[in-house]
Amino acid sequence: MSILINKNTKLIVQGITGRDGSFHTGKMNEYGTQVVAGISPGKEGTNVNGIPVYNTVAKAVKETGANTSIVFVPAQFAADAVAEASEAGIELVICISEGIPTLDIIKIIPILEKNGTKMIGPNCPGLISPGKSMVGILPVNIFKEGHVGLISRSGTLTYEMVDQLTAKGIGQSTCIGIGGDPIIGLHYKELLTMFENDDETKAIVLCGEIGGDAEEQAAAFIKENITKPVVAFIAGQSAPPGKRMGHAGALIISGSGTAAEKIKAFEAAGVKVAKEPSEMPVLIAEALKQ
Amino acid sequence: MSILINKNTKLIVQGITGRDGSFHTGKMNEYGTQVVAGISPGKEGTNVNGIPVYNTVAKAVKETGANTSIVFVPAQFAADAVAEASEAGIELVICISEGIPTLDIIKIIPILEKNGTKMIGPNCPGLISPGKSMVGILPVNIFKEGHVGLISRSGTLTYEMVDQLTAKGIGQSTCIGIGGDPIIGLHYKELLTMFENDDETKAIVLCGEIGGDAEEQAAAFIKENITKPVVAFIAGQSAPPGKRMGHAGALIISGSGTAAEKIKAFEAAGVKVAKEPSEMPVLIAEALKQ
Amino acid sequence: MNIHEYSAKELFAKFKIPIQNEIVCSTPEEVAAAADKIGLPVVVKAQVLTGGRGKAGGVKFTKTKNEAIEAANNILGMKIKNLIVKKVLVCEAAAIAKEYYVGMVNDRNTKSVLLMLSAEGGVEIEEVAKTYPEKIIKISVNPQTGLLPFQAREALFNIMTDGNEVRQAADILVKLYSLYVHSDCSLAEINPLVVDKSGKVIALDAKINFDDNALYRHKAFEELADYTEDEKLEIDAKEKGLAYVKLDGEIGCMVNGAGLAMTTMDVINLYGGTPANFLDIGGSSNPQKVIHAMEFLLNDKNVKGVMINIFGGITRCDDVARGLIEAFSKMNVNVPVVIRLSGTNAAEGRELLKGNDKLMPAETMSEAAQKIIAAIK
Amino acid sequence: MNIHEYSAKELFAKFKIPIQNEIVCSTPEEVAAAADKIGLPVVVKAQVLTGGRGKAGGVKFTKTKNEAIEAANNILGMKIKNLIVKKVLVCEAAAIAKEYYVGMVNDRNTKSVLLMLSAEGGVEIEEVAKTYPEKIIKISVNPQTGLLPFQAREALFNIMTDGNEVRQAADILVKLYSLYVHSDCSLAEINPLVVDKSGKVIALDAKINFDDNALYRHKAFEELADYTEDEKLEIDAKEKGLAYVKLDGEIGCMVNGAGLAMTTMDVINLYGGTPANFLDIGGSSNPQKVIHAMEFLLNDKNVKGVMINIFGGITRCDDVARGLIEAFSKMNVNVPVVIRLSGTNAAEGRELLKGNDKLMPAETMSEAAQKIIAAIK
Repeated sequence: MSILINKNTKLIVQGITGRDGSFHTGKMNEYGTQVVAGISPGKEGTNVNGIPVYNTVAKAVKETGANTSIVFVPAQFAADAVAEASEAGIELVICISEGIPTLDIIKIIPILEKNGTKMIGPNCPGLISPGKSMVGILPVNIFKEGHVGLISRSGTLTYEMVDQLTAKGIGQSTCIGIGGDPIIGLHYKELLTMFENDDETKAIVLCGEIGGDAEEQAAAFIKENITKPVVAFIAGQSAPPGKRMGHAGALIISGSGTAAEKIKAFEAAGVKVAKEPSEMPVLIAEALKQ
Repeated sequence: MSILINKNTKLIVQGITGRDGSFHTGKMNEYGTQVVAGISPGKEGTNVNGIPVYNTVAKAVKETGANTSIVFVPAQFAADAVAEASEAGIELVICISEGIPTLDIIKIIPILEKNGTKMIGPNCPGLISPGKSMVGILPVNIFKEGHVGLISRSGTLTYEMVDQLTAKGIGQSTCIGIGGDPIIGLHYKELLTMFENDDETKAIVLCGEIGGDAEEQAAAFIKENITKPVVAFIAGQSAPPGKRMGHAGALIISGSGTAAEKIKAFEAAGVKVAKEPSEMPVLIAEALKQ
Repeated sequence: MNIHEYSAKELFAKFKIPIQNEIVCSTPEEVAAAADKIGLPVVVKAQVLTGGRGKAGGVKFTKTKNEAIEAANNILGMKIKNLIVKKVLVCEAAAIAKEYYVGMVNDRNTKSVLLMLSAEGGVEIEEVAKTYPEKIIKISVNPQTGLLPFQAREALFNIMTDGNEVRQAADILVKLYSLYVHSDCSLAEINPLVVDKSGKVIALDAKINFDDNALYRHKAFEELADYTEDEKLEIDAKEKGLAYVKLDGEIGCMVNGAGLAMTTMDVINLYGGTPANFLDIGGSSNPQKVIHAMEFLLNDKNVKGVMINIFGGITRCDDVARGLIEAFSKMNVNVPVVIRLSGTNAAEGRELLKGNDKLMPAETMSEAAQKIIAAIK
Repeated sequence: MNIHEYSAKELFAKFKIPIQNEIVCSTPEEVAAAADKIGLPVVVKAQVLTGGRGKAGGVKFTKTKNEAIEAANNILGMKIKNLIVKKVLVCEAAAIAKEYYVGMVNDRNTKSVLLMLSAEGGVEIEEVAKTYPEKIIKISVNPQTGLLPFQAREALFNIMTDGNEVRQAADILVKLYSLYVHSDCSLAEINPLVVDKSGKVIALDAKINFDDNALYRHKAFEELADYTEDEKLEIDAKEKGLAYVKLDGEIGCMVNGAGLAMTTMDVINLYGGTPANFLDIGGSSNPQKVIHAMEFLLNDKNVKGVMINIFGGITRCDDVARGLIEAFSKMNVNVPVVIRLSGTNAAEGRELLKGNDKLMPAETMSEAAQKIIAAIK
């Protein structure tokens, strides 16, 4: 098993003819992900590295039976692209695009809910089920098949964590970058539940950061619902209030959303928290032994 | 039986403290309709002729178990009032208000659909199940219990028809003024089906008028689905194109929506069409004899 | 309420829908100056609130300034379907590569704004709709999401193939929808929407109708109106609480209720008369309203007789009769008037009218129609 | 992006949200003239992009012109939370009967615009939220329908009882929501929303934040900005493709990725150092970007050393190393620099850096942090 994506994932790439879209399509294809179609309005009938291009997602889904989509279109058109995928019956949309206006995302949330579409991101690096499928912009060489599920709000921090795990021989079931924006699709709770129900996953890494109270909620949720060991890390312990730390969502407002509160919440819920990334493989190894 | 309203109808009046609202509340009450509450924001705790007033429909529904609402609020607030009723769980909303911007109605249609709320109107006189309940502004004295169901796009024309039927001893099961606006809630098809399924109804009067193609659609629908006799009348046979005849919906555009087309459609569907109102009781009496 | 092409285009510009360089003019001199400013060749287009300008000679392509002035001279003041042309629009001549039709309308059946598209642009769309209905793509817009760009693209790929054109046209449709809902339109059309030879998509014509019920939200639109004399009468009547439409016949009608008012016209027609108007006085027995209504009827020089048809519902017929008697006592009416009262307390009402020599009573609508037709012969 | 109260109020006026008679002033003379024009008494309010103006003495009620001038003299130029007051708003003094709080914010949990209401108006809402969370009513607005008037009324009846006040306040909320979505706000607050002694509901204060990601849709808002020097640096960095935030420490950081950049600061902190900034250079090995980034670090006079922390993902570490070497060869760097390379081809990257006397390599983040802390001691 694994969660969300696997060998049966049939992917379309929205914005396949763009620079990032075509580059990462190649990378995903190389990794073995089934990329079945690309979307680029007006370019139907052409192909990108042998992958057929369609004008609309609806047509692509009809012709190829795609169930997953990755969105590389520029920020101002990205929410529309997600909505298009959802209305076309795509079950899982991974939105890589960064800088999407928050209200654009808020406006499409009810469309996703109506259609039962899952969204990862926006402003995320995607996800990988090592050895099975990669949908995103992740550097596949650092990942290794195994039993740790990873959920993270950031990209390179995820790579750092994974690299450290892999270096210690600890493989991963699925690793998901959920995105650094304030409002995103699948969040800790949904993903924790999926990992809890995934046979292949034996322990879970949760990389949070400052801003909002999703980590506090996740902590309470873990205490009540998750039996598998979870180890957390929180980025931004030294960030001052009122300053946005790169990610649109990484912001301490009026003293709420601090790393200290989040760490406290995890510890109160019995979740170990790594002090720095290098401590993560140690804590995970301990957890896996138990 | 009867359709839509009966002795169990529990009605609230939105805009009960207005001139029309309070007047017609009195009339409905006198007729025996169970008026259980009125709505007038800020006047909660008071009452109108013994009927308790609430600030919101939600509160009124919660306290009284109302299932039907009639809306008397001014046109610019009327669509909001209908939406409020729908979201509060009201099953049937009768919207009397005239002059509501069409896009206001278009915007609330999905809310009604989501909640499964039926709407009659706007710009309608309401409906009556003689001897049971009246929800509207209808002159109750002209109606008589009986077996003819009546559906009409206009008010006084309905009265004219009913008066003629009653004068000939032909009573009615339920009479509904569906409203003169281009976009309205329940229309011919839904109501014809309800009458078809109503044991008490033995024949149906359909009073249409120029504009749109609802009558043409009704004719086709009757041919396929309605076994009870239907007699139609179409107002506006002498109306010229391009001129709006009072009702916002009564307009022949570019030669479509004419009375001639509608009459032709009914006759093609085997539906008799009265030449003038005085012919209606004759045709209905014949139909009832068969 | 309809507005002229040039007003619709100004609204287009406000919503950033691409239009041509163009100037509205009222005199040949202004047209000459506009042609200079825009640069020849130019198209001179009659501004009238009706279709079929082209067929009527109201649109001229002109290559020289003299041709433009001549076109202005011909078009300004001409009559198209009974409407006098008071203004022309001088437009840059487009190098048209393709023509499409796009429109939006409040649709009774889907209870939504309907987006309509056709590859048959530049021709009368009603004709296309009747002859080749399958050539018109219709998409119901969900009012909760509005028209999303991808939906516009999906629709457009039915009539276009080029991605660049589709992108521009989708952008125009999204903006047109925004204009439509923000301005409370009941119809908005671009016919033709053209692709010019450089690949640019432009609205070459513009037609907009506003929902009268929503005009209270758009006070600024009032000055865009250009009402005919008949429409001015209708608006004047509306302000007095009456729904009035002038027609061409001889028998003035005064009725309570729109459906009954139409039926009254029909019955007059059925018995060989001709209705002079549609007139709905609504549900009140207020004598002042009756006086206003009679003034509209009597100001119509064609009116030879009046038929009053009242169905007493909530308002009782005896009250209505009193109102009528009071109204008529104050007026100088020199044409025959037949009154038919029916419904609540009709008999009492008729009793009150008895002996009033100005007002002939009738028991039924048919009788009333026959009586007034006979009276004016 | 935050804007001043007076700019927010101008936006309120555009959306017909009732505000007081008020004039923004930059000098005591302007304040005197404004007091004359508005009529005494007036309130003189500091315009600064931070809360707590009142406590800091930045809001004065003045009964005479001299008092107004004195208040202006005191407030203009004063520092509130390190921000210099450059403008004041002179407002009509309201006869306040009741004060409420209303606000809207993009909410992470409900993934919607959250409407917040409290009967505790005029006080710091964050305090209320912490101490009495139950005193704040929260309503998630469905983005497909927007805030409907009846929903606003339902919400308001939780904190108000008078129908007339509720109607006015509901109208304000509906307009505020419209402003919010049309302007792409991320926060909009009226604190306090007051009922004056005549029963009129008015926005007495206004706070608006815009979503930076959506500013491209609102070019006109640019001129409403009033950035601090630090914020100007951030914007300058953004234009160069960098996410930079100046902090108070001594160790400049250059990192790829926001999460890793925060973690780098944390690790520096963990080992006893102080980060001078947050800096995310994104995913490229472009030497120009590195040069820009170093310029930001070195322009900060507090920076005594630099820690570069790169995780090579898609971009390989050897490419990154080449970029760094090229960049540093063009620059005059006079502080110690530690570079940690990890991820794809990290070993090759470190090999390339060997022998470069300007750049000390490190194998792990912890090692890099410890090395740079040692180097600047």
